Amino acid sequence: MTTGALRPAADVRVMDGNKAAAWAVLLCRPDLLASYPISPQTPLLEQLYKFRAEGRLDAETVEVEGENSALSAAVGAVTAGGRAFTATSSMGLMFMYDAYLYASGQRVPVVMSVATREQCAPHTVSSGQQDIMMVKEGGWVQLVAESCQEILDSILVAYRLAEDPNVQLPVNVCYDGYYLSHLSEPVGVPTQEAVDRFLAAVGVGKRPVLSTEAPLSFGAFVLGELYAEYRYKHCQAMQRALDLAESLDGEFQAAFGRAWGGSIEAYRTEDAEVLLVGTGSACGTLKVAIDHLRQEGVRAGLARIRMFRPFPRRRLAELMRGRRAVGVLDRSVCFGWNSGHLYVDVRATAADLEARMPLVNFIGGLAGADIRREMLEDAVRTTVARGRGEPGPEVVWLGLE
Amino acid sequence: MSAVARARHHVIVGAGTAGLSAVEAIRRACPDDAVTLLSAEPDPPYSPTVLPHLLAGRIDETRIALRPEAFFARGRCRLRLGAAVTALDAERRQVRLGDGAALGYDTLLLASGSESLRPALENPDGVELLAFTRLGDLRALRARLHDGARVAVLGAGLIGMELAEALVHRGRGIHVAVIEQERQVLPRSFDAELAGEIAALFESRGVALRLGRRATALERAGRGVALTLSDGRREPADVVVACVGVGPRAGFLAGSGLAVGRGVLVDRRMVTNLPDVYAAGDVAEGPSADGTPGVHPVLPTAAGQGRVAGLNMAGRPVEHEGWLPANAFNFFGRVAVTVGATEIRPEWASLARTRGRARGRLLFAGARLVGASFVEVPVDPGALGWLIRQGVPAREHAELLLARPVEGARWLAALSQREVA
Amino acid sequence: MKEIRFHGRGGQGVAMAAEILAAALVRAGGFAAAFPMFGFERRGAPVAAFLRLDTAPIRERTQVYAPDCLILLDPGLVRTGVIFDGFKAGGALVVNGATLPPLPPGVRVGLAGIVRATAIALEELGRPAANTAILGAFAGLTRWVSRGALLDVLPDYFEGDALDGNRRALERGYREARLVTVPEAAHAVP
Amino acid sequence: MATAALPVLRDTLAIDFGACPPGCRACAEACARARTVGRITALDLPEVAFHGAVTCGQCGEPACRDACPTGAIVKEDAGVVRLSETRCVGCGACAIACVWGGITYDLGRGRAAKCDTCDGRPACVEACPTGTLSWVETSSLARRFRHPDPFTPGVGLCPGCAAELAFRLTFRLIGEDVVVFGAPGCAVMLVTGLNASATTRLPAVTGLMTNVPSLMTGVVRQLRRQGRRTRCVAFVGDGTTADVGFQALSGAAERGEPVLYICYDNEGYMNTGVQRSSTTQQGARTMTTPVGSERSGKAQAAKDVPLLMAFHGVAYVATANVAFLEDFAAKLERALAVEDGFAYLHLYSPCHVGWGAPMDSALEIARRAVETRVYPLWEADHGRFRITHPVARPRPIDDFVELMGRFRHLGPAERAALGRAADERYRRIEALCAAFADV
Repeated sequence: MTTGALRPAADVRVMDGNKAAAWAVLLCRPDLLASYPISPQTPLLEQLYKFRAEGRLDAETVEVEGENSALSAAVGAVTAGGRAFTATSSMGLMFMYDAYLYASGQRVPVVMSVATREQCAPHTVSSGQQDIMMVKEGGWVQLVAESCQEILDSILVAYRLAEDPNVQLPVNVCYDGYYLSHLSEPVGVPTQEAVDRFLAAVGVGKRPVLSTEAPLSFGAFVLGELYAEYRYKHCQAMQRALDLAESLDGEFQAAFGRAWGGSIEAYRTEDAEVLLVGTGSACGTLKVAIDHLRQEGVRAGLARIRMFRPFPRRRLAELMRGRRAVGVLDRSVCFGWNSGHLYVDVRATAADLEARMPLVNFIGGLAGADIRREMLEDAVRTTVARGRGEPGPEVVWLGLE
Repeated sequence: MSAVARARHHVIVGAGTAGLSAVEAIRRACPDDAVTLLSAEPDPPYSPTVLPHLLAGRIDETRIALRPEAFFARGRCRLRLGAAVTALDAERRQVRLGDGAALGYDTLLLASGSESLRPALENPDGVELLAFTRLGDLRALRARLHDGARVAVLGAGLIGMELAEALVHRGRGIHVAVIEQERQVLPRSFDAELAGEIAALFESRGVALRLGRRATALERAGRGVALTLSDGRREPADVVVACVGVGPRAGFLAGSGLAVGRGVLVDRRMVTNLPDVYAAGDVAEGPSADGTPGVHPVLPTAAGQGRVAGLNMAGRPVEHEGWLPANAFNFFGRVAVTVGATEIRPEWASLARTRGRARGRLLFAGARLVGASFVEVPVDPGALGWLIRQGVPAREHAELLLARPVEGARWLAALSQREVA
Repeated sequence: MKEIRFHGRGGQGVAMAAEILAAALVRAGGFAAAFPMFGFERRGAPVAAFLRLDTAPIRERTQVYAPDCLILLDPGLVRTGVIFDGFKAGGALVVNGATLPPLPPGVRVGLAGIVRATAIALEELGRPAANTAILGAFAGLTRWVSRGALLDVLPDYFEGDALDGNRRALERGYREARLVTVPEAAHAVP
Repeated sequence: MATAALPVLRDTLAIDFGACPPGCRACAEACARARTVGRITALDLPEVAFHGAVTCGQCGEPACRDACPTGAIVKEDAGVVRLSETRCVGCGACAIACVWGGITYDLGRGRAAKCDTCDGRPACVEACPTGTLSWVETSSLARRFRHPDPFTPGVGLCPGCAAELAFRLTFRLIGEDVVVFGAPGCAVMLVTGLNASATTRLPAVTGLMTNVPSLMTGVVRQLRRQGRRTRCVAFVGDGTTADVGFQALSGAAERGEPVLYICYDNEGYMNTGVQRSSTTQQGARTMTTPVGSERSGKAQAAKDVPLLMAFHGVAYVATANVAFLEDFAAKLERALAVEDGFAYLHLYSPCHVGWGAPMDSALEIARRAVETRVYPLWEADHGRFRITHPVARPRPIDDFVELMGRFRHLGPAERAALGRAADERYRRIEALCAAFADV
């Protein structure tokens, strides 16, 4: 299945990932935009402020003094019945972590994009996925894009997911810093009417909001069983978001003519002997590598994780079932597991399968280090070799040594 | 988190001025505490001060309730009428009631007031001797008063003179004779000179005063009775009312271990010798303004002591400023007011002023005012009392105080109050 | 698929040059993807940008290691010794300047052109943003993109006087670019 | 929402004591004309060169009432101490009990009389030619209570908490078209509830210590967008304000968000067991500034947060104090008059538990903090500085220090230093008033 393919058309513009995100936000008609600049997300904000200055974006804009406040102002607006957007990267995401947990625990359906970036220290502003991995247990829904078009589309889907009465959760739309945030490529911009129709299913009035007519208390102190009940319901909502992501994909295709595969994009997996698992922009290069190797008779496929949280455990297990080996591409490290983060999840998923298979983890692309096609072809070959029983280390650092 | 104090149960014996002031104070300090107010009498709380006014017809019984009914309905206050206390068991922290029931307390206030003293006289026939300290006394007296009745009043103290005045005011040809062993009326309230004037006033209204004599015997004589006086004369009468004095109503406390002198002994916080037992009002013998103890059965003292007792019972340690003798009399429209000392001491100075029937006298200890008495002059006893209590140096303004007592006293008091505040 | 690598310095509009070119290629009905390689943002720092063009969607998200074309906004960067890394034999070279820079041994250039893009920019824009002039030269020299497509997308990036100036700069770059002969160069146009 | 009946509280008579013109008896004469028996006394005393007037002050706990044997004197809910002439028997006990000159004993009729303010239209005030007598709002604070107490029953704070008092007053003034914001801290239990129970009848948001002004920003922007003028009011502590949440506060102030931020300052982290905050007074003992042989009490002076806020250039900044509620209410109203800008109130709110003082001492401590100049009351209204409660002759610092266990270890020199620091603080505000009185 070729998903997300774009046919050149009149509504196609060349733009980078940040601009694609900005266009999506514009189309979703937020009430409030709160922002604090941080590379590489800054051009997104600048584009939104440009829209605002030009009168195209009718939203409150709050130039906050820090990321904690950016998310908090957005949470405030949503609590009062609005739709809000914010964006961040890297240390900015860390600096809003208390508000991040507050937003999900309060079940505030806010949408925040993350142009992913490495963490300090050492200092760097380069690409990497460490930031979103550090917050993956924060109770948010996390979508990860591979292309600029997918960034735009994912933001539209994010509001549908977030504001769905059965979900009511904040959603991250994540895309690789620089590799997507600054990648200019053709992006189809939907019409406002189409987006309005798509979002009509959610919005104000379908969830509890602050009001003086029917006063509610937000952020109450809770002990014991009631707290457990809130957590239980939060967990249930996460699972409903997973289901909704699958059905929304069809709805999205009906509305915009593009499908992305729901929680996982399965690429050339039908007859694959080995499966690669990855997330984000490097999957584009990985697809090229797979195509290339298939010409040599290597039967490899790719499971691209589009929804990283909640983790699509059941679908992934189905895709892993019966493969000779599974290779996992990570652009982050999980301290203490001596591997990447995605690898830990895949390993956990493997436990759902009756039959074991070799698993191998490839870590690369940290701090903007380029993941070249040749590296990925080597990774696929290594996975194939493990499937044949060849020994080797569990974790392979691409480009190191 | 601080622990919240448990709500306590306060029992107050006596529903007069002292008891009610205590209720107000407890309510204000500890609104959650429970109060039980026990009154031996069947009537809603009243003050015996109203008795002569009821008799004179200046007021009727529907207008004498000290507090409206709603007062008792508020908060956790329970008023029990006809509930006489017969004993106190301080060890078990309970009082015993007339019906034998026991009532526990956390704190107890004795505010049972005073009762009439019985005169020492021979009464072989068992002739009825009325008193004049309770509503019941008043009702008994009224029942026996027919037109032209002869009433003998034993004692020319405050109660006796007020009774006499009320009887005269009532009219209907009632003859009143007052028998007093001292040589003047109101011996504990006025000096001889002023008392003489008051006596003349009563006599001019037809009251027979038998001064310097006391009744020694009482017997039936025809349809009436006859009193034998100490000088041998006989005084015929239809009704005899004993007003020879009052004493603390403390008989029921016998055997309780409570220290009783002339009244129940209390300190400035109205604390007795027994734990959590307080006393206030007519039943209490507490410090005066200068610290000497005494029973001072007048209303402002009862109110002040009751309030202090109530606050202490509620856990607020406050002290009573001590009672100051003060009285206001109004006999046949003649007004007399005394505050502080009435008897001059050798080391004191007396300054007086007389203008027609109006008289004023001030007693000074050095610069300080210690006593004031005025007749037929508008005065402010409260302001004078402040000056005396605070020891305000008022001597240099004695002329002003005598010439214009209300303005002078209020001015001096106000200046001093602004300094204190 | 063809791959292009831009080299220049901060302030010359290197990243924008790649983006404008991608937009023009898409406007003309093709596919393109471009992105810059960033360090910390600083005027004068060496900057590279990458562009791929194809007739099908582009999925590679990597830098360009084997460019079919090098566009040198600052030929002085050749001294760093890495500019020609991976340069395909017979590839195209577009240089901002009056002459070609010295080429490392072994480099086989198929097409070489020069244009005084900075001078044009200074004359037309008043500042050394050489990107549109060199894009005009690139169009004129390689014919991989039409001058019209480039002019069509300029309004998406400039407005007012800047738009007019950049149009003039692009036109002049297109007109004033000169093919030059390189010793040992293969003259076949790719 | 049920609206509780609010008592109508009466105004009262004020007399500028001793300020009457000589020979004037206009008040007493007017009273006698209007009421037969004069109830106000003109103290026209040329002998001592004094000219004034006195009358009943309508005591809260009137001694005259307690002494009356017939229940003729009552303290009415509206504040007047009223004497029923039909119940009075003229015994004079009230006149003995009252030391304030409030009772007139009418010789002619044998009855007492006293001022009842002519039920709000006092003849004496109308007759006063100089304004020495005036009819003033003694109860203007309560008069400003246009709204019911917002609490549901059962507030889980320490007994005697000054913050609770301030919270109740605040929202009786502000009313119900409001969203109230809290943050973790003692008073969060005023804002929110526990589990499914709510503490107030108001819509409430409890944020983090770090983000309350930012949450407010989002909420208020959204409400304004919906065309609502609903007030957004924070009621949070000094830890949130001065320390961990200061960044967000500073940001919202700089942006001029249209919210009202009230910091109740109890000078420490009381909810976590009394640790120092940056507003803790110098020298004070807390659990993190304990007293020992090497160190004793907080080493640094208190951070002057209201001054910092004033220099953000926001619309309104004021200090307030729970012992000066009229002042607080007036400032609250001025803060509410700011509709389009940021308003900040810094409310001194002693914590008797954390400061080592008796349960009923919070208001007295607060009062003395002002009277000793430890806590000056001032405002900066659109940049115009003004001291709202001048303290010309400060009480000695010991009068403040002695009330609290947290200062017990301070020696005379350290106390004196505290006093000097208070004076300096006061003079700094005075200097600002002089410099920016009329910006």
